[in-house]
Amino acid sequence: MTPDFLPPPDSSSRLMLTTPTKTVMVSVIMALMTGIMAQIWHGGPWVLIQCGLAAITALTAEATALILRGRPALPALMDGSAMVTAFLLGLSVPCLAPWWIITLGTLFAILLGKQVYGGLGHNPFNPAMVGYTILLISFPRQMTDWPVGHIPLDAVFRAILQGGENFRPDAVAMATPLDALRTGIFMRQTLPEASWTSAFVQGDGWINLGYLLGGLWLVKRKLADWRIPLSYLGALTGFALIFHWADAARYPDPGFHLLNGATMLGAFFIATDPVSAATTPRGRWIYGAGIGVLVYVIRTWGGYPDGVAFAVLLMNLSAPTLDHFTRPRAYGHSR
Amino acid sequence: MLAILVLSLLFASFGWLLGLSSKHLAVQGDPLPNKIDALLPQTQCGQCGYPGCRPYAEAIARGEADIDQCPPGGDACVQALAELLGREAKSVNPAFGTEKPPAVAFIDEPRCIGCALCLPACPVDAILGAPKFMHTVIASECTGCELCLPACPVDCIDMKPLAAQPDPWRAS
Amino acid sequence: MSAGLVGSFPGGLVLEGHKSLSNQTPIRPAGLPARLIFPLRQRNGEDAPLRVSVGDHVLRGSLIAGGTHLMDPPIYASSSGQVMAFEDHDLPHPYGGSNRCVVIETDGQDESLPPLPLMDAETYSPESLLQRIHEAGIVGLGGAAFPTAAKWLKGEAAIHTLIVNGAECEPYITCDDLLLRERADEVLRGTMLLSRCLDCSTILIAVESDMPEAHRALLDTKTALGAQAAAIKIVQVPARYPAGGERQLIPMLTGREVPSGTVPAAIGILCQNVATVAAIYRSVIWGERLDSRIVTVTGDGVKTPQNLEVRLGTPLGFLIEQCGDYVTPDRQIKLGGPMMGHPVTRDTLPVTRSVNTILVTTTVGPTPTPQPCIRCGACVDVCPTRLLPQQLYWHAQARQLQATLDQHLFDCIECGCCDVVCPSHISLVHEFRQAKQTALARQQANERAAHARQRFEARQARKLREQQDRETAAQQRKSSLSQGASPKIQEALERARQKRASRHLPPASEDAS
Amino acid sequence: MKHTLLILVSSMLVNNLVLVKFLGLCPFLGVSKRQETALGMGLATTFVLTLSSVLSHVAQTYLLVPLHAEYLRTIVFIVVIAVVVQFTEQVIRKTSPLLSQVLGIYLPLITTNCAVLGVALLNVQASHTIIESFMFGFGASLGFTLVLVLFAGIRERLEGADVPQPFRGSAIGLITAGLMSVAFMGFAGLIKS
Repeated sequence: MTPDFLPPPDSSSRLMLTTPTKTVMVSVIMALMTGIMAQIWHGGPWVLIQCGLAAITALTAEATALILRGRPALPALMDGSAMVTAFLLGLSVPCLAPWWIITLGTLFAILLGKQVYGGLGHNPFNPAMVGYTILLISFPRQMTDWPVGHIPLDAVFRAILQGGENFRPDAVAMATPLDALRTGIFMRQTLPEASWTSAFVQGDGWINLGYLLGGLWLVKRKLADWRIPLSYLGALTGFALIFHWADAARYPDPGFHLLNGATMLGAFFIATDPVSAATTPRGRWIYGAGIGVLVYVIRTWGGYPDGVAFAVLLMNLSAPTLDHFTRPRAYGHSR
Repeated sequence: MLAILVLSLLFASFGWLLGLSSKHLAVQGDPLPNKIDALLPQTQCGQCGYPGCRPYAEAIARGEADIDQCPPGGDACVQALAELLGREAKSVNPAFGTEKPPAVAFIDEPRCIGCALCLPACPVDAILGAPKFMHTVIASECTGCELCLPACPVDCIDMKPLAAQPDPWRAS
Repeated sequence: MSAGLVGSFPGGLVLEGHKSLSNQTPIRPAGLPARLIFPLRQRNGEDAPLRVSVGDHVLRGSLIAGGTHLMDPPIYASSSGQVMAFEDHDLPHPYGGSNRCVVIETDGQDESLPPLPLMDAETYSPESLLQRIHEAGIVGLGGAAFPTAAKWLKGEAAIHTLIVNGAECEPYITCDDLLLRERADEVLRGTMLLSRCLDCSTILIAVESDMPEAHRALLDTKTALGAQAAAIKIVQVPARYPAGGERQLIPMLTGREVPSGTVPAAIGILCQNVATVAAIYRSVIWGERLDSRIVTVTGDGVKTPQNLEVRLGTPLGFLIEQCGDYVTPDRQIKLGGPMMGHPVTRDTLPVTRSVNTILVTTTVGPTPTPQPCIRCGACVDVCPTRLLPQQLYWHAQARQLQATLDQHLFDCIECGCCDVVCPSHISLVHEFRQAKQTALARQQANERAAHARQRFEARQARKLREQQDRETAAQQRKSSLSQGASPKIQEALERARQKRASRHLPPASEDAS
Repeated sequence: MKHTLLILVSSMLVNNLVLVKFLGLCPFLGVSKRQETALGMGLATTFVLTLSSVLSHVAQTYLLVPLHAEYLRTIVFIVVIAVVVQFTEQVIRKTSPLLSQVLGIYLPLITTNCAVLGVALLNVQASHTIIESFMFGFGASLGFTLVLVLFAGIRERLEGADVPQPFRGSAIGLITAGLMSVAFMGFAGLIKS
């Protein structure tokens, strides 16, 4: 029984001191640009094909789901959240992965990660990371083929359209530094090249710097939370420092971790997704730090090349519990 | 053979230990019916099939009755019960009735013949009257259970919606 | 200049003031309207008992209604005239609704009753001051209209700190600013009077840092008053909304929080609005009843924004006419500031003791449609009560009443900071008000249920007792019968039995009854 | 020392009972509506699981093996577990009647909880020592408690979510559990046993 005798709220004359959700989402995509630029410069413009495929799939899936539910589709499509999900996925899959990889991943992300829970604001997990991890555990080979070097145009299209089964570019399958790190640790080898400089050999360093730049811009404009990236990067650096200090030969320096893999993309664009993150101020500190620790643990000892997606999902599922136990002391209450 | 013998002995001693501990840890009283009762609307209407809210609460506590049998409490009451008992929330079973806005009984005095039949029907003694005298319902005591309606031979009792608007001025 | 500040409050917003719209001209007395309307509803939600009947002739100062107890301060007529009717009118209150009002048609004579008997300012006792505050019908003039006398008495602790609140934090509102500029003397003297009576050790007057003229006026008057005002500290607080809320002002000045669910008097602090203090002063020294107040009429929808000294009961439309009428017919009226004010649709509503501002705005653009909450937490950063508005909203949407209570729903002061910063344009305060309503309704239902349970159990016990009584009575009768208390009865029974036997009739059951 | 700690972490996260081995799904879905309840169930299970894995180890080494009665293992383990559960239930009913009501049928059902028997059998299979059995049982039950509480937190939040009608209730619970399981795959390969 809800009393309906309250006068309706008046939003027409009220103050607005805020950036609307839509603008936030558009700004997030804009902030991604520096990183995308670096990615294009380093690996060719093919990443844009992946982003485009993801965007089309995401919008179609979102619209279909909303229409099936009998909800107005247009406002939800316009809020830009599906686009952000699509871009994050497009940037995470290898740029020459066959088309069905990104399509399938986006479908998982939008439908299973988001719409099943009721759409924007209701999803407990970051949709893009749901899609990404499902892809990663289902198609590990396609999801770890990061091509290096120049690839002829026809080879690119054959790879994307026909899939990697029929054709593999020659220049693929060079191990990423993160792969090398893990293999090295298990082989008990020393890692002469595992320092921050090695990140720039394959371009990961530039890409990470690109995302760092865009992310800082977001944080400065207060469109992304600052606590999560700070505690995430802080925890990652701290862990890396401790282990590097203990055994520099086997554990690379913090710079290596900060500049490799999806560290920065995760810090500023994935972990900061407010819907699936912890929502209390203290909770966000813990949330970010948790991701940092898990990224380090999974990268160093785990079975997957990068831990960002898993770390984010693992902290996503802890977020409600974190919120529950980190509620701030309300005014006039003694704890 | 030996194994089975030893094990049987062992199990027997387990049983004996459990018996001892159950005596030691016996529970007196059960606060659960009280907690359930506290969530029920106390209309005492009997729509749940039990003679009052308390018996229904006891039935729920014993596991005999489901939590969706209280139409006056409505879905909110079912949800509260589900929360207390950790069960799945559902809506009120329509077999027991439907939720209505709160109401109180009102006796149309010109039609009342003073038969006093409604007096014992009222579960909260909210009807004032005596044989051959006019009856009236004390509105502040009436729970709106409607049990007096069938008792009245001349149908002089009507249910009037209760203006239960919460006082908004108290909120701020 | 922030001397004396010992603390801060969480959250809050720095807002654009728009104060210069209305604080450039001095306070002007508003004219006498043809009709005065006095709502009977008091702060505690009850109607003040009527003291007049239709057709009565009243003078300025005649008691119209109320005055029975401290939560029911008297309502006085603010001009002379005739009581025309008791009608239902919309109420100037955030929760809206309409209620019975006394309508007085003024006769233009403006005759008044003699003032209340004068009090000797030097010899009064706390009790007599309290009595006078109640008699004069004084309530908090900051906007909440809580009866002043009742507020004072609510705490058990002795009052040690008096805070006079001139921190007018909401944009557009300037009535306290103007009052301080023009009548700093009344405020200071009223403060002295109160503090002497309460015997408190700390006396503070707080103004916001964007009210330099008012601050100057206070300092000048304090110097002029000399040694007797020496104990009064005049403090500037940062102009950050809602610094003027008493729950925010108190921690800023004293470093202490007001415990949830209590009034400041519970921790020995009395916080009064400057206008209230001035009204107390006038009621004591001049015997004035509270029948007028200063109202800011402002906004871009009215031609000459200014502060008016308004008789209570004056319809809003009359005041807007006094300020040169609306700029465009397409306008919106809000009572109070843009943050906590509430919209009214008609300008026939009267000014009551709680109306401090009439904000008229030209309507701007379409209402943005609310979008889903993305839990961004912008509302958390600005909440002055350190609540989690996004969580509250989540639970309120899901009708999880207990969860909203666990999240301290009732500590929300409805300041509107969260509304303003929400990127999804969600009207959070509206949701919270609605949730509070639901919670109150639930609470009332629970009270009813507890009462019904008691009655049911009493009845069960009675029925049980009656049955036991019946059984014991029957037992007694039986035993007395079988034991043959009287031989005559035995004989009679014997005769009857033989008679029945001879007629071959079964024993009649009526005999037993 | 390092080895036993690894067993603890492994059984808690890497080989999480619920999300990786899919044991004990019945209470996982049944008693995860309130975080407080979930914690209570988790603690009860922790107690039962740890104790029964140690006791079953004792029964295995000092009873079944000397008597050459390994073929009776399942029965003996079940009886051991049943005794522990009964005892726990009595204690809970005494100390927290509300919790026992809330846990309801799930409390005695710990007896037939495949997780408990599963852990006892896994202990035997891996020929753990008594310390290792303890650590394994303790870690597994901590992992169970952890995911139960986290899952309950998500479900509490989901109660307010605008989930499409066909997915309400258990359906969305299972989907969420699936996604949690995906997330826990991140721990795969952490510990090479």
